[in-house]
Amino acid sequence: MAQVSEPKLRDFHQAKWDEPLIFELHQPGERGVVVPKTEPEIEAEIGDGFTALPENMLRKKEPQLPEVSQARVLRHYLRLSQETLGSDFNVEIGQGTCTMKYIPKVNEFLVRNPKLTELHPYQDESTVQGMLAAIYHLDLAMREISGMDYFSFQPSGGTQALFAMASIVRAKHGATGEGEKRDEIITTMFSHPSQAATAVVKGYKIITLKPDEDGYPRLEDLKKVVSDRTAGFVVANPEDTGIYNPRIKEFTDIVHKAGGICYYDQANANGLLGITRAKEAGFDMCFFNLHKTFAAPHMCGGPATGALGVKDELKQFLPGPIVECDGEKYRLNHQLASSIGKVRSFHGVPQTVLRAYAWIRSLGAEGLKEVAKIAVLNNNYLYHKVKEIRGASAPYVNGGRLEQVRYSWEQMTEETGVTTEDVQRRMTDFGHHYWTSHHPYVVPQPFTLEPTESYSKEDLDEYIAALTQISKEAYEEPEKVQNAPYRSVIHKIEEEDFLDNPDKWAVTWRAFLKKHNWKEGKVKSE
Amino acid sequence: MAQVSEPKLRDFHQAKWDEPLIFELHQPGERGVVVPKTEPEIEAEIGDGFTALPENMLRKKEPQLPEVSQARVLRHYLRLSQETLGSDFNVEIGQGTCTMKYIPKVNEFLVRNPKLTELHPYQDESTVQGMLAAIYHLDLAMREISGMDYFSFQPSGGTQALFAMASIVRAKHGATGEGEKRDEIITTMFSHPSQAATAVVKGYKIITLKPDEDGYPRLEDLKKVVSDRTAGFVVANPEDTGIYNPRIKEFTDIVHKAGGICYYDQANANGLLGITRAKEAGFDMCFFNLHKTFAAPHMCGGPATGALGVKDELKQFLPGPIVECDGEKYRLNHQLASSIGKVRSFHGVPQTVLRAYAWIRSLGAEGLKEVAKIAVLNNNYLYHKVKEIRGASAPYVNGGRLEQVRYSWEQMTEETGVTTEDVQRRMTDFGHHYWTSHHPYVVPQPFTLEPTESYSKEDLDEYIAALTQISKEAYEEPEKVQNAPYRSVIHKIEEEDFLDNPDKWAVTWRAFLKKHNWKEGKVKSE
Amino acid sequence: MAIEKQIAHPYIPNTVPEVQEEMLREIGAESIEELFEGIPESLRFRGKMDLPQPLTEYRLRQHVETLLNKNKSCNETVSFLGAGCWQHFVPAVCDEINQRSEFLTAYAGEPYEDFGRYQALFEYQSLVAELVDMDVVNVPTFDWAQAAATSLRMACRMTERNEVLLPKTIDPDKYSMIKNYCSPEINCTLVNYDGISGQIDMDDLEEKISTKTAAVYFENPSFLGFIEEKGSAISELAHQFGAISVVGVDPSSLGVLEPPSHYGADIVCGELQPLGMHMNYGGGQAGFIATRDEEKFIKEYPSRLFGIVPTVKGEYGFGDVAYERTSFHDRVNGKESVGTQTALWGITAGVYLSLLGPHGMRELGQTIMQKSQYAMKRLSMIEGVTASRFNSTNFKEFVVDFNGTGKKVEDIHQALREKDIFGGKDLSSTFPELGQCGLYCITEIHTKDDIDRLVKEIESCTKKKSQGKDDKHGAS
Amino acid sequence: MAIEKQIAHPYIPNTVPEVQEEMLREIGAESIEELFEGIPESLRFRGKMDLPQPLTEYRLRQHVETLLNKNKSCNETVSFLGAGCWQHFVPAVCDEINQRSEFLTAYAGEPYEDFGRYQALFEYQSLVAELVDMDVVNVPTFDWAQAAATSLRMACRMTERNEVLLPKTIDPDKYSMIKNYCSPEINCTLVNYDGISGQIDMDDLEEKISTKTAAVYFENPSFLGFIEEKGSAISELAHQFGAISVVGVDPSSLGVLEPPSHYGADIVCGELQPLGMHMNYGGGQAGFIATRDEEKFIKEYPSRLFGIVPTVKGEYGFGDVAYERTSFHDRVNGKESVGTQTALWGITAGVYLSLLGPHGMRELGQTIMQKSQYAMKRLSMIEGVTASRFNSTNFKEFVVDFNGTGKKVEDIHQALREKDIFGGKDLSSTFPELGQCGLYCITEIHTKDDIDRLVKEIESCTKKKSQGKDDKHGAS
Ligand SMILES: Cc1ncc(COP(=O)(O)O)c(C=O)c1O
Ligand SMILES: Cc1ncc(COP(=O)(O)O)c(C=O)c1O
Repeated sequence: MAQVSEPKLRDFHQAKWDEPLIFELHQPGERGVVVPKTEPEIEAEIGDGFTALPENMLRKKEPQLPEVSQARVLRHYLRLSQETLGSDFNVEIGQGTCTMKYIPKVNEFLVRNPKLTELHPYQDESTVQGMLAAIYHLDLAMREISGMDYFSFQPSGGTQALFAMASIVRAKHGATGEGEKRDEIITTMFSHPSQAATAVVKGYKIITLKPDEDGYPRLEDLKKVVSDRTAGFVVANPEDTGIYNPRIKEFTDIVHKAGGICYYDQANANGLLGITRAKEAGFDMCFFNLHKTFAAPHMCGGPATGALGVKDELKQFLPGPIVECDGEKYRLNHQLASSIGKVRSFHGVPQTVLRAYAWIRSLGAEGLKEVAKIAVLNNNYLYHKVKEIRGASAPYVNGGRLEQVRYSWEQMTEETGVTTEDVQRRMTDFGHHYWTSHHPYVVPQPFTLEPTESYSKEDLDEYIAALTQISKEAYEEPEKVQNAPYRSVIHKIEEEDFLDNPDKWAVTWRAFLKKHNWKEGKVKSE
Repeated sequence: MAQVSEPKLRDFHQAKWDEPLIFELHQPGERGVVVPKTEPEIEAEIGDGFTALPENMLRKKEPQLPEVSQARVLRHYLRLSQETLGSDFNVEIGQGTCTMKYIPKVNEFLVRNPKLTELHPYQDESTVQGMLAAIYHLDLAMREISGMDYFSFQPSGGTQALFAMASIVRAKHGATGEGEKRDEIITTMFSHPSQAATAVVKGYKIITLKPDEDGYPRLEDLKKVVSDRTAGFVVANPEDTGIYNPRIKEFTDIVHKAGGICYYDQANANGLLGITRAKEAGFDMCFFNLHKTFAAPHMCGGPATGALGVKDELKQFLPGPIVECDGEKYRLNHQLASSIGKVRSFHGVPQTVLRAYAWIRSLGAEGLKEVAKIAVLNNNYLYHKVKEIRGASAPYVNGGRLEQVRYSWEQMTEETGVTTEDVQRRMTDFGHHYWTSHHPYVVPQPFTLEPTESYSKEDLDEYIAALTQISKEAYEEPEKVQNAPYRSVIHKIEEEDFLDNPDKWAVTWRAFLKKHNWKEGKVKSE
Repeated sequence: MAIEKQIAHPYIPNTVPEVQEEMLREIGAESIEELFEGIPESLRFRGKMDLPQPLTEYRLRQHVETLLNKNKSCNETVSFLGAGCWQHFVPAVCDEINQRSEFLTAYAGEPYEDFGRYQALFEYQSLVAELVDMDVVNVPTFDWAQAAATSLRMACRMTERNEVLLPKTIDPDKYSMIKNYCSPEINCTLVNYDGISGQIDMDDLEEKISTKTAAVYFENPSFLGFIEEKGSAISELAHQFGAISVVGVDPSSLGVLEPPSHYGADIVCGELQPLGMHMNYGGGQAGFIATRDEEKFIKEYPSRLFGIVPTVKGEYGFGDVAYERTSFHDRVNGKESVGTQTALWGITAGVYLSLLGPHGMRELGQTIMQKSQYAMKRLSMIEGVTASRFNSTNFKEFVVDFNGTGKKVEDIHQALREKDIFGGKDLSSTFPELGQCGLYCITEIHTKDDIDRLVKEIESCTKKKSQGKDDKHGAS
Repeated sequence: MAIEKQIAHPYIPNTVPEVQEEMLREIGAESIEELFEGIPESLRFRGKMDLPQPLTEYRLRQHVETLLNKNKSCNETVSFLGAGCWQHFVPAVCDEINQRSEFLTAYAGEPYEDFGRYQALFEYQSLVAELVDMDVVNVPTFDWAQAAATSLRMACRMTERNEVLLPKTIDPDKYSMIKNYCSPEINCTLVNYDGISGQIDMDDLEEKISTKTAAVYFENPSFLGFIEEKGSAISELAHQFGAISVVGVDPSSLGVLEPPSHYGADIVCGELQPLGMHMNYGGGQAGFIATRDEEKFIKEYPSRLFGIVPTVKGEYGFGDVAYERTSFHDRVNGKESVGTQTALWGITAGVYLSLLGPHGMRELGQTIMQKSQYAMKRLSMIEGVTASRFNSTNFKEFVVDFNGTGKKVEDIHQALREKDIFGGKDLSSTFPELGQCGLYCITEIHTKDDIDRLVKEIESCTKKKSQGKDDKHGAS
C-alpha cells in the first residue's frame, strides 16, 4: 500500500464565494421562515394583541432586517462556513495555548439529543436526573484528575473561571476580615491575560513575576513581593512557553505562609493528565477548560466551560447550585453558605459538560495519561524540528518543554524584514492556521504552537514543511511573504486605519453605510 | 437598505485541498474506531470463534484497507465534501430534467430521528404505526396530485419505477395471454433514456417517435406504429425540451384502442402540480421522483424514490407490500394477486417517503400549485434571457415551454469552435454547475436548464450573466473557455484514453497501482 | 397566489408579486396563467386537491415527531431481526459525512465542481475492492438483490446463455426480485439444499447444471446464516460447464471469511448496508458488484465506474470508464439501465471501511462469530429449541428451531415483544418445510446480557405457555 | 502504553509504537517518560485515577443515551417555564449552520482563513443593531447578566462614578451575578416597584438617584413579564443627573415593542437565547451590548468588535475595531477581560434574524402577545387565580397569583407535573412579598390547546385539593 513519505506542501485554495453581506441579499417580500401562528379563535377573542399596549411602547418603524428566502439564507451561511477553517479541516497546531484537539463526532451527536436540548434549567430535579448524573460524574472524574474536592461547571469559559476564582479569593478574605488589606494578586509574565484582567475586575492590584533567562519565574522575586497584602497567587504551569516550573510547590508554600490563596490556571492541562495534579502542587483551586483539554469544540469562541475545582474549605464560596447525590437521587444544592453568587446563568453550559464526560468515558484513566504522553511527545518532536528552521528559535531554556512552545522569528525578521504577521498570512496559503501571541508581547516576533495528541507525525511534518518553505521564501523573496495571502478568501487587509479611526471604523452595516460609500474597492473620502 | 442590482459575476474559487487518496494516508497501527467487543465471559466460553470454521473459509490475508486515525478520516472526507458543489451551495439550475429544488432543512432533521433510522423492516406492524401512517398519507396525497388510485413507494428511483411499470405492462398482458404477442413499447425521442432502457430489460422492442419541427411527437407517426404488437406507450410530458404535447389525450386514446397500456414518466412534474394530472391525460400509470418534484435530496445519486401510481385495475400487479388502513390501524398488504414481485428490498426508501410527506404538508394544495406556477414563470424568464445570448438558441417551437428547456450552442460552436463541454468546464469557474444532455443527442451542442421555483430572479440573473460572459469570451478569446477550468479543484482532464483503454483504465486504487506509476504528473508508459 | 395573505412562502422566493410582475414584463406575458396556455383546457385540473392545510415549520416538526413517536425502534428494545437488514454499529463519522450539505444535495455534477464526490466514490470502489480482493467495483446499485440480478444478466450476456441456477435457501423476496428482473428472457432454477447442513446439494447442482447454464449463484453466508463451504467445488463445476460463478456476500464477514474471489467467484455482489448505514426501515440498502479487471467484465456493467485520469497539471482527475456501455449513452443498446442509485451509501461505506481498517473488520467478524455462537449454544439449552437448525458453521444469523416446543414462532415472538424483545424473522410461511423456525441475528452490538435475556424469555414463554396448553387439554 | 493491547486509540494516532520510536529518535530521547523529567518526582502523581473503564463508541452512545432518557424534556410535556430561558421555535437552518463542522470547530483564526466567521459575526452585529436601532453591537458576552454587568461597568468608567440603580423586580440570580461582578468597587442599589403595576417606583428612583449615580438600569419586559412603560421618563431622569440609561431587553419583543434607544437608552443589553438557541438546560444563553457609534462608548467595551476594512483588492475584509481596549492587548489596563464567550450563538442569532426578517419578528411578537393575553384571561377565570398579578401590559411572561386558592405553588406544580405540564417558575421564595405566585411564560410555540389544558388542570387541582382540605378541616 502506498504511503506519503515526503512532507506535503499542499496546493491549497480556500473556498472563495465572493458572497455579499446578508443585507445585500434583501429582496422585499421574501422570507426565510414562518413562525407558528395565533389560532383564529384566540385572535377572535383577544384581537391584535396591541390594544393593551401603551401607544409609546408600540414599535413604529420596523427593524431594517433583510428579507431573504430560506434557501438563500442557508446558501449564504453555508458558503460562509466553507470560508472558515475549522479545526476539523486542518492541522490545527498553530493555535498554541488553546489545545486544539480532535473533537469526537460521536459527542456532537450526543449533545443534539432533545433530551438535552429541550431541557429548561428550572425543571424540577426529578425530571432531569440524567443530566444531573452526568454533571455529578464529571465532577467525580475531575476530582481524580486534579485532587480537588468539589467542582462547579457554572463558569462558561476559562476567563469566567478565573473571575470566579478571584471572586472566591475576595470572598474568603472578606469572610476573615482581611478583604480590604489583601489587595494584591501575584501572577507571572507568561500567564494568560485573563488571569490579571479578571483580578483587576475584582479590584486587585497585579504584581507580575518576570521570567529568568531560562524562562522560569524566580522564587526570590516572589519572596520579595509577597506580604500581608497578598490576596492570592495565580499561575499557569506550564506557562505559554511550555516550560514547567519545577519549584511550584515552593511558590505555593510561600504564598500560603503569607496568608494568600493559590489558584491554578489549568485551562490547558493536556500535558499533565495523570502525570501531576493541582493538589500535590499545593493549589487551593484550579480550573480546566473543557473546550481545550477535554475535547469540547471551540465554536468560533464559545459557549464553553471553565470547570472550577476547589479544596473542601472553599466549597462554601462556589457559585451555586452544585449537584450532589445521596447515592440514588441527584439534587441541586443551592445552599452554599458563602457563595459568591452566580457567575453564569443557570448551570453553565451543560452541553459542554456532557461532551467532557463522554470524552473521559471514551478514554479511561490510562487513556487520559496516554493523551498527556503523546501531547508531550508531539510537542517535543515539533520543538526539535522548528528550531532547525532558518531564522526560528525557541527562547529560554533549551529543552524541558511539555505540551507547547512559544517560538520566535526574531532572527528572520532582522535578516529579512519578514514578520511573524507576514508568516501568519502566508501560512493561510498552505491551508494552515498560525497564531502569534497575546499580551504580554515579551517574545519578539512570536508564534506559539501546540500539537496536542491528535496529530500524527505526518501531520506535524506537513506543518513544519510549510514553515520551512516560508522561511526559505523570506530569505529569497520576502515580498512574496509580505504580500500574502494569495489563496485565501480575501487578500491582504490594507487600511488598518479603518479599525482605529472613529471616523472610519464601522462595527455594523448601518454604520458602514453612513460612513462609507465603498464600491468596487473605492472608499469614500471623508 | 442596499440591494445588489447588477447581476453578479462571482469571483469564485472552489475549496481545493490537494487531498491524497485515502490509501495514501495509511499509517500502520492507526485506527479510526473500535467496534464493540466480545465480553470476556463469552470469550472464555466460546474461544476465538474460529474453531468451528472450516479452514478453507478463514481469511488468510487481511484486506489491504488503509489504517487511519479517526480525525484524519474525518478530515479527509470533510475536505472532499467541500470539494463537492451541492445544490445547497449554488444556483443549481444547470441540471435540467432533475428539478434541483430547495431541500428543506427541517425535513433532514426529521429523517435523522432514531424512531425512523433504527427501525427494522421486519418489525411487527404494531411497532411501526407511525411510519406506516406517513406512507399511507403520502399515498393519499399522491392520488390527489395524479388522479391515480394506488401508490407503491418501493421503486428506489425513477429508473426502477420505469422498470416496475414495464414489468406491470408485461404482467398485465401476460395475464390476458397476450404476453408473447405484445412485444413493442413506443416512446418519444426526448424522453429519458431509462424509459427505453428499462423496457428493453423487460424484453421489449423500442419504437421511438421523432419530434416534428416544433418539437412535438406526431400523432400520425403514432398511428403508423401502433398495432396489436403494442404492449405499451411511455412518455414524459413535457419532455426534456420543456414542450408540453397538448394532444396527449389523443395519443393515449390511440394506444388504448390498440390494447396498449399508457404509462407516464412524471419524474419531473414540477410544472404540473395542481395544473394537470395523469388521469385526465388518459394514463394508466405514472410515477413521480420524490427526489425531484417532492424535494428529497439527490445525495450524489440516491438512494431515492420513484413513487409509482396505478389505476385501480392495475393495483394487483404492484410490487408489495402496500400500506392500507382500516380507519384506525395501518397494515401491510402482502397479498397483491398478481404482483410483479418486489423491485427493491423491503419498503423502498422510507426516509425519502417521509421527506416528501413533510414537504407536501408544508405547502398544502395551494402551495403545490404555487410551486408549479413559479417554476414555469422562472423557466420562461430564463428562456427569454438565454435566447438573447450570442450564439445560443432554443430549438423547436418558439415559446410554449413549461419547467425546462434544452438549449443549443450550435451557432457559437460553428462560429468559435467552443463547445458545450467547454462551456460546462468554464461555468465551474463562476461557481456554477451546468449540464449538457443525455442520450439521445439530437440537439446539437445542447444544454438543459431547469430553474424550478426555488430560485429568485436575482439568482437567475447571476446564472445568465455567467453564460453571457462565457459567450463573450468564446467570441473574443476562445482558448480561455477551451482550457477551463482555472478556479476548480482540478484543471482540465486530459487523457480521455484513461477511460476507454482497457490497458489504462483503473476503476480502483489497486488497479491503478498495477497499471501506472504516476507521480508528479508522469504517467508510466506502457 | 401566495399561501398566506401576500406573504411569500419561505421555499418560493418569487412568490413576491412585484418580482413576478417584473419577470412577466421581461417575458412579455400578461400573467402566469398565460404561460400554461399550451395545456388544453380539457386537461386542466380545475378542482382543488384534497390535501391538509399547510403547516409552519414548527408545527410540521411537531406533527411528524408525534407520528414517529408511535414507532418503537430497535434501540428502545433488543432486536434479533436480520434477514437482509442488520443492526450494526454506525460510527458517528459516517453520519457526519453523509449529512454534509454538500454530499447530501449534490447530484450529477462533473468531475470538476463535484470532484470530491468522484474521489469519494472512487475510494469507495477501491476499498470494497480490497475487501473482496478484486480489481473492479461499481458505483452502488439499488441493493443486493439488484446487484445479484444484474450480475446474473451480466453473466448471461457474457456467455450468451439464458439459464441461471440459485440455491433454494435464497431469500424469497430477493428471489422474487431477481426473477422479475430476469424475466422473460432468463430462466431461473433453484438448486436443493441438504436437509442436515443447509449446504447446496451438489448432486442436485450437478444434475441441473448444463452447457446452457450461464451462471451459478450462491451466497456466503447464505440467507439462513450458515457458511456455504463448498465454494471452490461449486465454482469449479460452473467453470467446467463454461458458466460463471456469481457469489453474493455480506461484507461484514470479510474481515474473517475468505472473499469469494479466493474460491473461484468470477462476479461478487452483496449488500453494503452493514457498512455504516442505519437500517432506516429498509432504506439503508445498497448493492455492489465486483469483478476482475477484464474488458469482458467491464463492458457488461450497467453501472457507472469511476476511474482515475490525469489533468493537464498532473492532478488526479476522475471520469466514467467505458461510458458507452451505459444507457445514459445509448438508451436502447446500453447495458440494462442506469439512473439514480445509492451513491450516498457508497460514500458512507467508504468512510466506514476507512475507519475500521483491516483490524476493525477482523474484530468485527470475530466478535460476531463469538457472540452468535454463544447465543446458539445458550438457545440450544432450552428444552425443545435447537440453534441452529443446520449443522454448518454460521455467521451472524442462524435458524432457531422451535418445533420441539410445540409453539408457534408467531406466539413466541408476540410474547417476546411484550418484553421489549424483537425475535428474529419468522420463517414458517416462507420456508414451510422447516416448520416453526425463526431466523435470528446477532451482531457486534449485542451484549451478553441481551442474549441471556432472550434466552430467559424464550425459556419462560415456551415453558409457561406449554403449561397453559397442558391445563386446557388435560395431561398429555 | 496503548489502551487496548497494542492498538492505537482512534483519537490518538501516535499511540503507534513504531512512530513513537521514530519520533523519539529524532528528538534524541530514550523514552516519553524522559520528556517529563522537568516535573519533580515529588509532584508526580503515581497513583491510578479512579475512573470507569473506557467505552467503545457504540457503548458510550448507549450509556449516554440511557442517562439522557432519564430526563423528561419540554417537548414531551407542555412547559410554561421562562424566567430568563425560553422555549421558542428554533428554525432548522439555525441548527444546520451551528452544527457545521467549520463553525463548530473554528476558534481564534485570523480574518483570512476564518473569513466566514468574521463575516458572520459582523452580520450578527449588524442585524442586532437593526433590531435595537443602534450603530454598535459587540461579539456576544456570556449571557444577559454578564452583558448587564459589563454595561454597568462601562457606565461607571464613562461617568467615573461608582453607584448604579436597578429595579427590585430584577431576576435575583441575575442580580447576584451583577453584584459580584461589580463588587468591590461599585455599589448596587435596588429601586422599589409599584405594588399594583410592578412599574418602577418613580418616587423611590428620584430619591435614590444622585450625581453619584453612574447608571440607571431597567428591563423591558421586566423579569416579571410586564412592560416598563416609563422608559423615557427614567432615561430623562438619569440624564438629568449625568447618569447613563442602561436598558436590558428581550429581543424577541423587538418586532413589536419600541427599542430602548427610542426612549433614551444609552446602552442596550439583553439575551440572545430566544433568537435561535435551544434551551439546552440553560446552555443556550448569550448576551449582547449595543451603543451609539461614539468613541466614548466604543472605548469602554471589553468585547471584540468586528469592523469592516478593505483589502488591497478592495474586497470586504474584517478586523478588530479598537483592539487596544481589550485585555488580549493589555491584560492590566485593558477594559475588564475577554476570552472565550459565546460566538457560535452570535452567529446563530444572525441566522435567525436573517430568516425571520422584519415581518417574522413582528409576527413573532404579535403572536406572543396574543397568546399570552389569552392565557392570562383564561387563567384569571379560575377561582382564586389572578393573572397577571400586576396590572401592566405583559409580554411573553406574567405573574400568576395563586394566593386566592389557598394552595402552595409548589403543590400546584407537583399536580401539574403529574399531568405532564411544567408550571412556571415558583416565585414564593425569591419574591416572598408576592406570596404564592408563579412566573408563567407563553411563546409562539404554545397552542390554544396547551393553554386550555393548563387552565383545566389548574382548575381541577386547585378545586380538588381545596375540597380535600375542606373535608379534613370540616366546613370552613
Ligand atoms: C492558560 C489559559 N488561561 C486562560 C484562558 C482563557 O480561557 P477562555 O478563552 O475560555 O476564557 C486560556 C485560553 O486561551 C488559556 O490558555
Ligand atoms: C424524465 C425522467 N425520467 C426518468 C428519470 C430517471 O430517474 P432516476 O434518476 O431517479 O432513475 C429522470 C431523471 O433524471 C427523468 O428526468
